[in-house]
Amino acid sequence: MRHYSAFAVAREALRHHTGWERAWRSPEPKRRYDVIIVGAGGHGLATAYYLGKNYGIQNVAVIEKGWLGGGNTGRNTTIIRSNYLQDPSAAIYEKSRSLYEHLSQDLNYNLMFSPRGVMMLAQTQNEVRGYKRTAHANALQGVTTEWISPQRVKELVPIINLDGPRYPVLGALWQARAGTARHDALAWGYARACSAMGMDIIQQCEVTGVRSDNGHVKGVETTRGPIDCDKLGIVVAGHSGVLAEMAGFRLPIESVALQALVSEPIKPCMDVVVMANTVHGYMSQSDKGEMVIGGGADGYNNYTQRGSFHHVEETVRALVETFPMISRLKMLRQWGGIVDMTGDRSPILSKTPLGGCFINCGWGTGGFKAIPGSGWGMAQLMATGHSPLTEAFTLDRFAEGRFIDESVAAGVAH
Amino acid sequence: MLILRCPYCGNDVDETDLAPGGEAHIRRHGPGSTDAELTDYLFQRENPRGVHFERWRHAAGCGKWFHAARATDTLQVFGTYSAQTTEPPQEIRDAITKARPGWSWREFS
Amino acid sequence: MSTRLPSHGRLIDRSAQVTFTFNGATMRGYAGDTLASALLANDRMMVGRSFKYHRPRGVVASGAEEPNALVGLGQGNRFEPNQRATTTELFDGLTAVSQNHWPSLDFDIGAVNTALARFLPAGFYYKMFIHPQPFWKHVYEPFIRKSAGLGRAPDSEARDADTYEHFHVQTDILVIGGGVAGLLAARNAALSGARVLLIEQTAHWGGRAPVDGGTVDGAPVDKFVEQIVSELETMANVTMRLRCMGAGVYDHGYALGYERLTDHDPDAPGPRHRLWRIRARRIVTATGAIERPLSFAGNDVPGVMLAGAMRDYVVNWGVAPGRRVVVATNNDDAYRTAITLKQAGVDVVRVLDARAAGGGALMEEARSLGIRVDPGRAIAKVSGGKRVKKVAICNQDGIGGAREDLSCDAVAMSGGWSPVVHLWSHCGGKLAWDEDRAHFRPDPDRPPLGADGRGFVVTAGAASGALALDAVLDDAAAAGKAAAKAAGHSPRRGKTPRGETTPEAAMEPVWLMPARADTPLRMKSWLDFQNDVKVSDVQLAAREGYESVEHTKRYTTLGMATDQGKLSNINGLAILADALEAEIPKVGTTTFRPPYTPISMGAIAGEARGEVFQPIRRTPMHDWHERNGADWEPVGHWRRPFTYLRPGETVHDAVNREVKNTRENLGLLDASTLGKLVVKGPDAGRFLDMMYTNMMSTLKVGKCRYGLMCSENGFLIDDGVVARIDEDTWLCHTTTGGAEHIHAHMEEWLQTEWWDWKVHVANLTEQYAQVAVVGPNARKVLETLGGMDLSKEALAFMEWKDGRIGEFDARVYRISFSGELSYEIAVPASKGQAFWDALIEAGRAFGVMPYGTECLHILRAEKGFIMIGDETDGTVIPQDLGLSWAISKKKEDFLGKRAQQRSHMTDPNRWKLVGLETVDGSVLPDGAYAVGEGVNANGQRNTVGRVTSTYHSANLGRGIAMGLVLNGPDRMGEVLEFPGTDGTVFKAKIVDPVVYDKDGEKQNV
Amino acid sequence: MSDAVSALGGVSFDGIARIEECGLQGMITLRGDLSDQALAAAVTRATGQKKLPEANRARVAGESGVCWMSPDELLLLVPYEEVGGRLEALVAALKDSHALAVNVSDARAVFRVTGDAAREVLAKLAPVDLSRDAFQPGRFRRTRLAQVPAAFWMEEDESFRIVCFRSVADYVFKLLKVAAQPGSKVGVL
Repeated sequence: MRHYSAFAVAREALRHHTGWERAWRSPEPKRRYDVIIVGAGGHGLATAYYLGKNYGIQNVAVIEKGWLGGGNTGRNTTIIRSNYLQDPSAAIYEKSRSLYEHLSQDLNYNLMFSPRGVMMLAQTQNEVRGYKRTAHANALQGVTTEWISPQRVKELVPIINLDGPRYPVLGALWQARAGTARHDALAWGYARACSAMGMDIIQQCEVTGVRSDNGHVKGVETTRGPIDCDKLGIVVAGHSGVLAEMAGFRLPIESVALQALVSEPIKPCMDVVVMANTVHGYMSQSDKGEMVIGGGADGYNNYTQRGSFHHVEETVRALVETFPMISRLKMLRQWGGIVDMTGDRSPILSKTPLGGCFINCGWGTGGFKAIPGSGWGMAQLMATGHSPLTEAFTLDRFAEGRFIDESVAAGVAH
Repeated sequence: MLILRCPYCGNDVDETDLAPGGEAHIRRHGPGSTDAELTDYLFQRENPRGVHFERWRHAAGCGKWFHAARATDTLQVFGTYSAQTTEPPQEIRDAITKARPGWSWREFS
Repeated sequence: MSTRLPSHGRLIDRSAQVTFTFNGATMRGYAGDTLASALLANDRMMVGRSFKYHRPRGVVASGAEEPNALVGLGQGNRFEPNQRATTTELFDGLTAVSQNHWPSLDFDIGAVNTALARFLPAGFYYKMFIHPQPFWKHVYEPFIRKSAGLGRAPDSEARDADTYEHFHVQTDILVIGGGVAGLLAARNAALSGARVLLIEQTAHWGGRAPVDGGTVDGAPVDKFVEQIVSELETMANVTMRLRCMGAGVYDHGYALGYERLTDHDPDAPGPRHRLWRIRARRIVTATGAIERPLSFAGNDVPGVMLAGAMRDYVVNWGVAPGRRVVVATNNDDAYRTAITLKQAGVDVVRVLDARAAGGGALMEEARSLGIRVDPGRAIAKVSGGKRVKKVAICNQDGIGGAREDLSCDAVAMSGGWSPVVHLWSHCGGKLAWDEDRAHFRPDPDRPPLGADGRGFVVTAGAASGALALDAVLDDAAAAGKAAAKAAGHSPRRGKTPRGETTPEAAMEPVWLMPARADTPLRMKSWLDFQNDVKVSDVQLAAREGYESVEHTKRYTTLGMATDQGKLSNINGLAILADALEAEIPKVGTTTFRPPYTPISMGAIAGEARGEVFQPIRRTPMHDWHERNGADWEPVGHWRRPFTYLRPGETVHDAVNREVKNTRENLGLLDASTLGKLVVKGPDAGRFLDMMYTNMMSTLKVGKCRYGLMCSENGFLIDDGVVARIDEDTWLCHTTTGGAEHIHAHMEEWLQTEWWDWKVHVANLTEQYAQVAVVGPNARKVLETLGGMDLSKEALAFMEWKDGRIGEFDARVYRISFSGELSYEIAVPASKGQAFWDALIEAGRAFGVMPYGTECLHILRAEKGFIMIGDETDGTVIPQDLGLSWAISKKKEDFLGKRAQQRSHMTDPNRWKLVGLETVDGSVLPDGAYAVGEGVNANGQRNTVGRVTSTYHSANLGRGIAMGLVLNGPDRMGEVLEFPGTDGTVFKAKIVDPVVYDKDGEKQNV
Repeated sequence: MSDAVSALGGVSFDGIARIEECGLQGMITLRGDLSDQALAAAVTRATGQKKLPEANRARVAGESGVCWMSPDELLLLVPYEEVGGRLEALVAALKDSHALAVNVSDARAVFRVTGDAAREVLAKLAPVDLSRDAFQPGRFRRTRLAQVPAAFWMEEDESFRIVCFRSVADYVFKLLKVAAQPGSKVGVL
């Protein structure tokens, strides 16, 4: 793998950048791999990467029906935080956040991880109690967060309106080491590193069936022929239901549209990420200068990657109230992604009824932040059969009534 | 932005007057059922990419729950019908077959 | 230089001069100018700086596709960044400033990036700034953020001076675009009797046609426009709107119209923007076509302009962007520009026609006017920094060896025209590649599908790919009829107006000029003018394996500027296809997303701002609370007094005062927000037995019972007192804010599961004002008001009765959530204030005080009563809260019963409710956790419980709390440690949750 | 009784349409089998109407009338002072049918919107086709006004009566004022 650096860029500049090699190979599929990961989104690529890096399993194929990173990895609002309430959530998201801190160096690819801080506004007494509770939990979970006053909120976010006529800001839960990163770069960085380890990333290849032999996975049928494997990881977000059906089991999952939007770019005016859950909106400013905005999800099953406009209205109205100065900015672009929601809104990282087949799905509206930690835990689970990071997120928790409910402290989770 | 016809008041209703109610024709499992039945009832969902049956309530209108047969990949609506039934009526199934021959959903087709 | 011409200018009124300022300099224009035409008329060629390299930028287009001429418009509470000068109508007093430079437009430090350009290719930042790790956040990123972004942000405290609104409208047919195609399609649709809504984004009907010329049925096309507009204006079933852009097309025939009402007249009354929420059976997109730039070195120098745009400036606004113009083209249309310029007295230095054989009739016409045309020639390079100085020309079929230099001050370029397919594509319409015209056009066989499964969008005119006037009219006429038919109307027969225009020779695709331009030239050939994406950048992306068009777009930022690639998409795509040695249609396009051009956040938010941002629900006594010092707490959409502040009091003092007074004298609580659902019918008892964990069917008439409701998933969702009104009627109280969803919850089960049960439910929450009269003096004050007998004998604890209290018809519930003698009294809401006043008046003698929600919480906590939302959080079951007594053992079934039998729910090691008493009397922090031994597998400290409610009790003079603790009830007296977030550790003893009047003597008097 | 007050005490506003709060209106929610003759008889007796309205319609004369709320629900309008007596009579008449009749007079607020822009004022707030072809006198619709549930019907042309919950009367009045602000006439309905 050709090393990236300012020096390399300068050297290439002299020959008009004609010497750069491909960031990843695009090989023909082999007949057989030790492990096949279905889905070359962030979670799939990260799983493959840590299989190779942490467990030396490098005879791996990552199969993608479209283009790598083309799903929710490239459609989200890039927020990275770990100020979750429940222990299992805090564990995997904090693992993820800490991996993000050095990931650019680890992958030799600049992900522009920016620990600019994330705050969650408390605008009702319930939220005050909920976030104070989260702060206490975080302190015991090794997640650094603090409860801050309205005045501190205003210092950090000069454009905020502390006392709108409807919901005064009563304080906020502040995680200074949380932030954002460049979403595409995450997928590209992992892909480049996987490819360099000799893994095959096979794009434009759709899985059409899962082959098994008395309860154990044998391989997959694809639009580019059958491929054998010992272990199979299904990491396809909104399309998990379809793949699970091929593998012969059902999931407590529904796929719905989640929308986001950006404004036209303006000069820096907001250095942190603000989430206002009472009014259902959150906003940050990208390095390009766009205000990046998201809100709630549709309430009905949808695979069109188009949501209903009234959700955009609700989100924008909430943010115009919270940040009145954006009223005369303009929405440049809105889009939708298909997110997979579980019964308790927490993810599933688990073995499945089919031997050798593992599933990682159900990240719902908040998967991007979890990618490195999810890949780390999933790789451990697939390689060793057990991971403390994933053990609470099993499929059978629904039958036992052992839920991981984050809605307890926050309305929407992103 | 969906429009669905409420079979009770007959109005073509904007999505913003409706409340989605999830998958239709789910059988309740109470005391005496197995854990598997209960989990199916509460959590397992078809979540198909294609023909789907779901529940809606005309929340800001006549207040009635109803069923809709809809495609989740194109948002085509095949029809809406009474909530007081445990399976899609024949005319709805016929309408779907007309648009999507060979469709199936759970035991229905 | 660019100047105002003595002739031309069909849209300006030379008698109405308008004054405006640009970067502080006062300039003049005419009514009818756009800011862009006015700037050009004032020889303001350079109007901004590009995003990445901060290169000089001038006006390149004349409409919505403009990527360069973006300005900051207005001041203070009316300041708006990134406003397109080409779509900004000039008005007197307009103030504009250019963007993205420091210290000034003409001298910009950031322009150093231009010199470094070679070191800053596409995606350079992915390869750099990696080490050392902390530097990205603290050094590199701040610099990049500063130089990025375009317009200045509005001031932090800016409050938009304008208002906005929405408007719902339904129509059979929506026609988007008021050019000749839209007008004709609208007319043909309307003739069928269908309701037609026609919207046009500019302030004028007719689109490009009057500029491009041609005749319709023998008359000049602009006459045709006048005539059809007046015809449409007389049709009752047609609605026409100018300055109303089709912003987006969504599922089920939903479309957004973005109407700009006062942008051109800021002092006019009424809203600034109106967002039309349109429902159409069928939509006709007559959105025209956009001209493509040519990719040659220096094509971004101010003064290089689209040929069609240059023609617009001459014909529409009487402005010549240059004195000596070179025209470069691969098609015949650009000759119209050459001819127009010549006729306007502008020197057309040369027409460089990339086609070896040159053009057709229009070329001959140009030549006949004395314009020199060089076929097979191309622009090798445009020189000039802040404006065009000269052009080096070469053979198109070559690497760019210059043959000749032409001095000039403007260049008109045309790479052919692409239909505007955005609105067709928003909702899933697919495209087809047109080889002859080298553009993507809508594929009529793969339209966006509506609710009925059929296509609901039809394209008309240039938007279909029909570029010549005759073809435009034929296509539009058919589109109008097709839409009418599809919408269920029968279109009228009738002849289509015949368009005539000079026939054009075939265009030849030119994706790079010259065809084999060498690398240094390609590094200066711009694709995306605003984001500084060059031909070499796209080729680099392809080389590095970013092969998907989505990858290339994201890696290079091609098409991600504020114009969303209106000028750059196709050119970039062609370069990518070439680099991948693939066919253009195989490479495909990126997704088109709404809006067509950016729309204001204000318009999206609509009326919902300030006072009407969200509804505030008010009880009948709301104003009284407001007048008497209420410190409000939002509860759902309601607001309830948290406490009543007296002058000079802290919240803490006020709460303590209310607590003590209610225990010692008399307190009044506005309990009107509690839900009140009446449930009636032969099966009502049976139904309530399913809804509640308790047995409600056995409740005696005249009695009350505290009930719990669980979800089917077993968790506690609501609680409240249920009263049996008569044989088949019950009244169920819910929590505040619980009313609506519990009502819906009941209706859901009645309608979708037990529809054969005879039960009716009605929500009477707002029919009554309900007041809790609480404290030792409660009975006394009611007795002084007179009326019904409320003695212990006449109305025992947990009984209710109808009667009169003073002047008022009332229903009295003898229930207590405080442990005091307490009556909850319901009177008609319209008399709530009067009743409250009477109680305050009569209460003076008994030390009456109103109390708020915090006092209510403390009183109930002292009694160990749970509160939904405090002790419960959606993960708690009644068994956790010592409420097993309220779970009927006799009933076979109730909602949640089965779920509560799951292994995790019956686990003996669940956390259970206890009281917590701090060792030192201090108040436990809200939400604190009790720690156990060691850490878990993820290194997290093990916990054994948490605080659910914690207060200072003025009555006991110390902190009181409740919490959920592992095996709590079996560990009475044990001391737990609760670490605070600041390092301090609180010690608290496990005690009984009831810490006040254990035997309930006070409430039973 | 004199001390009964409507939510906003009869406020009004003049913009592109006139907005006024109507004051106290007697209202009875009736749920039951609308095809039941006994029920129909009782309702017509209580409201002075000849027959029940068809679906999505209101039959109202002044302070008395009937509005169709859903297949098993009617809203009866009677003079506020008389609601007690009318309700008693209704309940008595329906004692043998499975029906629920309750007084909701004090749970609601009523507004009237009049003027040639009345349709447009409502169309700014409700996702309903208010064009002349679609919405005529007698038409009744339950829907939303911006963010709250509401119902309205057309009296004679250019006049609507709106019913909403009492607690949001202030919000609805402010909404209507914004929608009727001077200079905001759309000019299409």
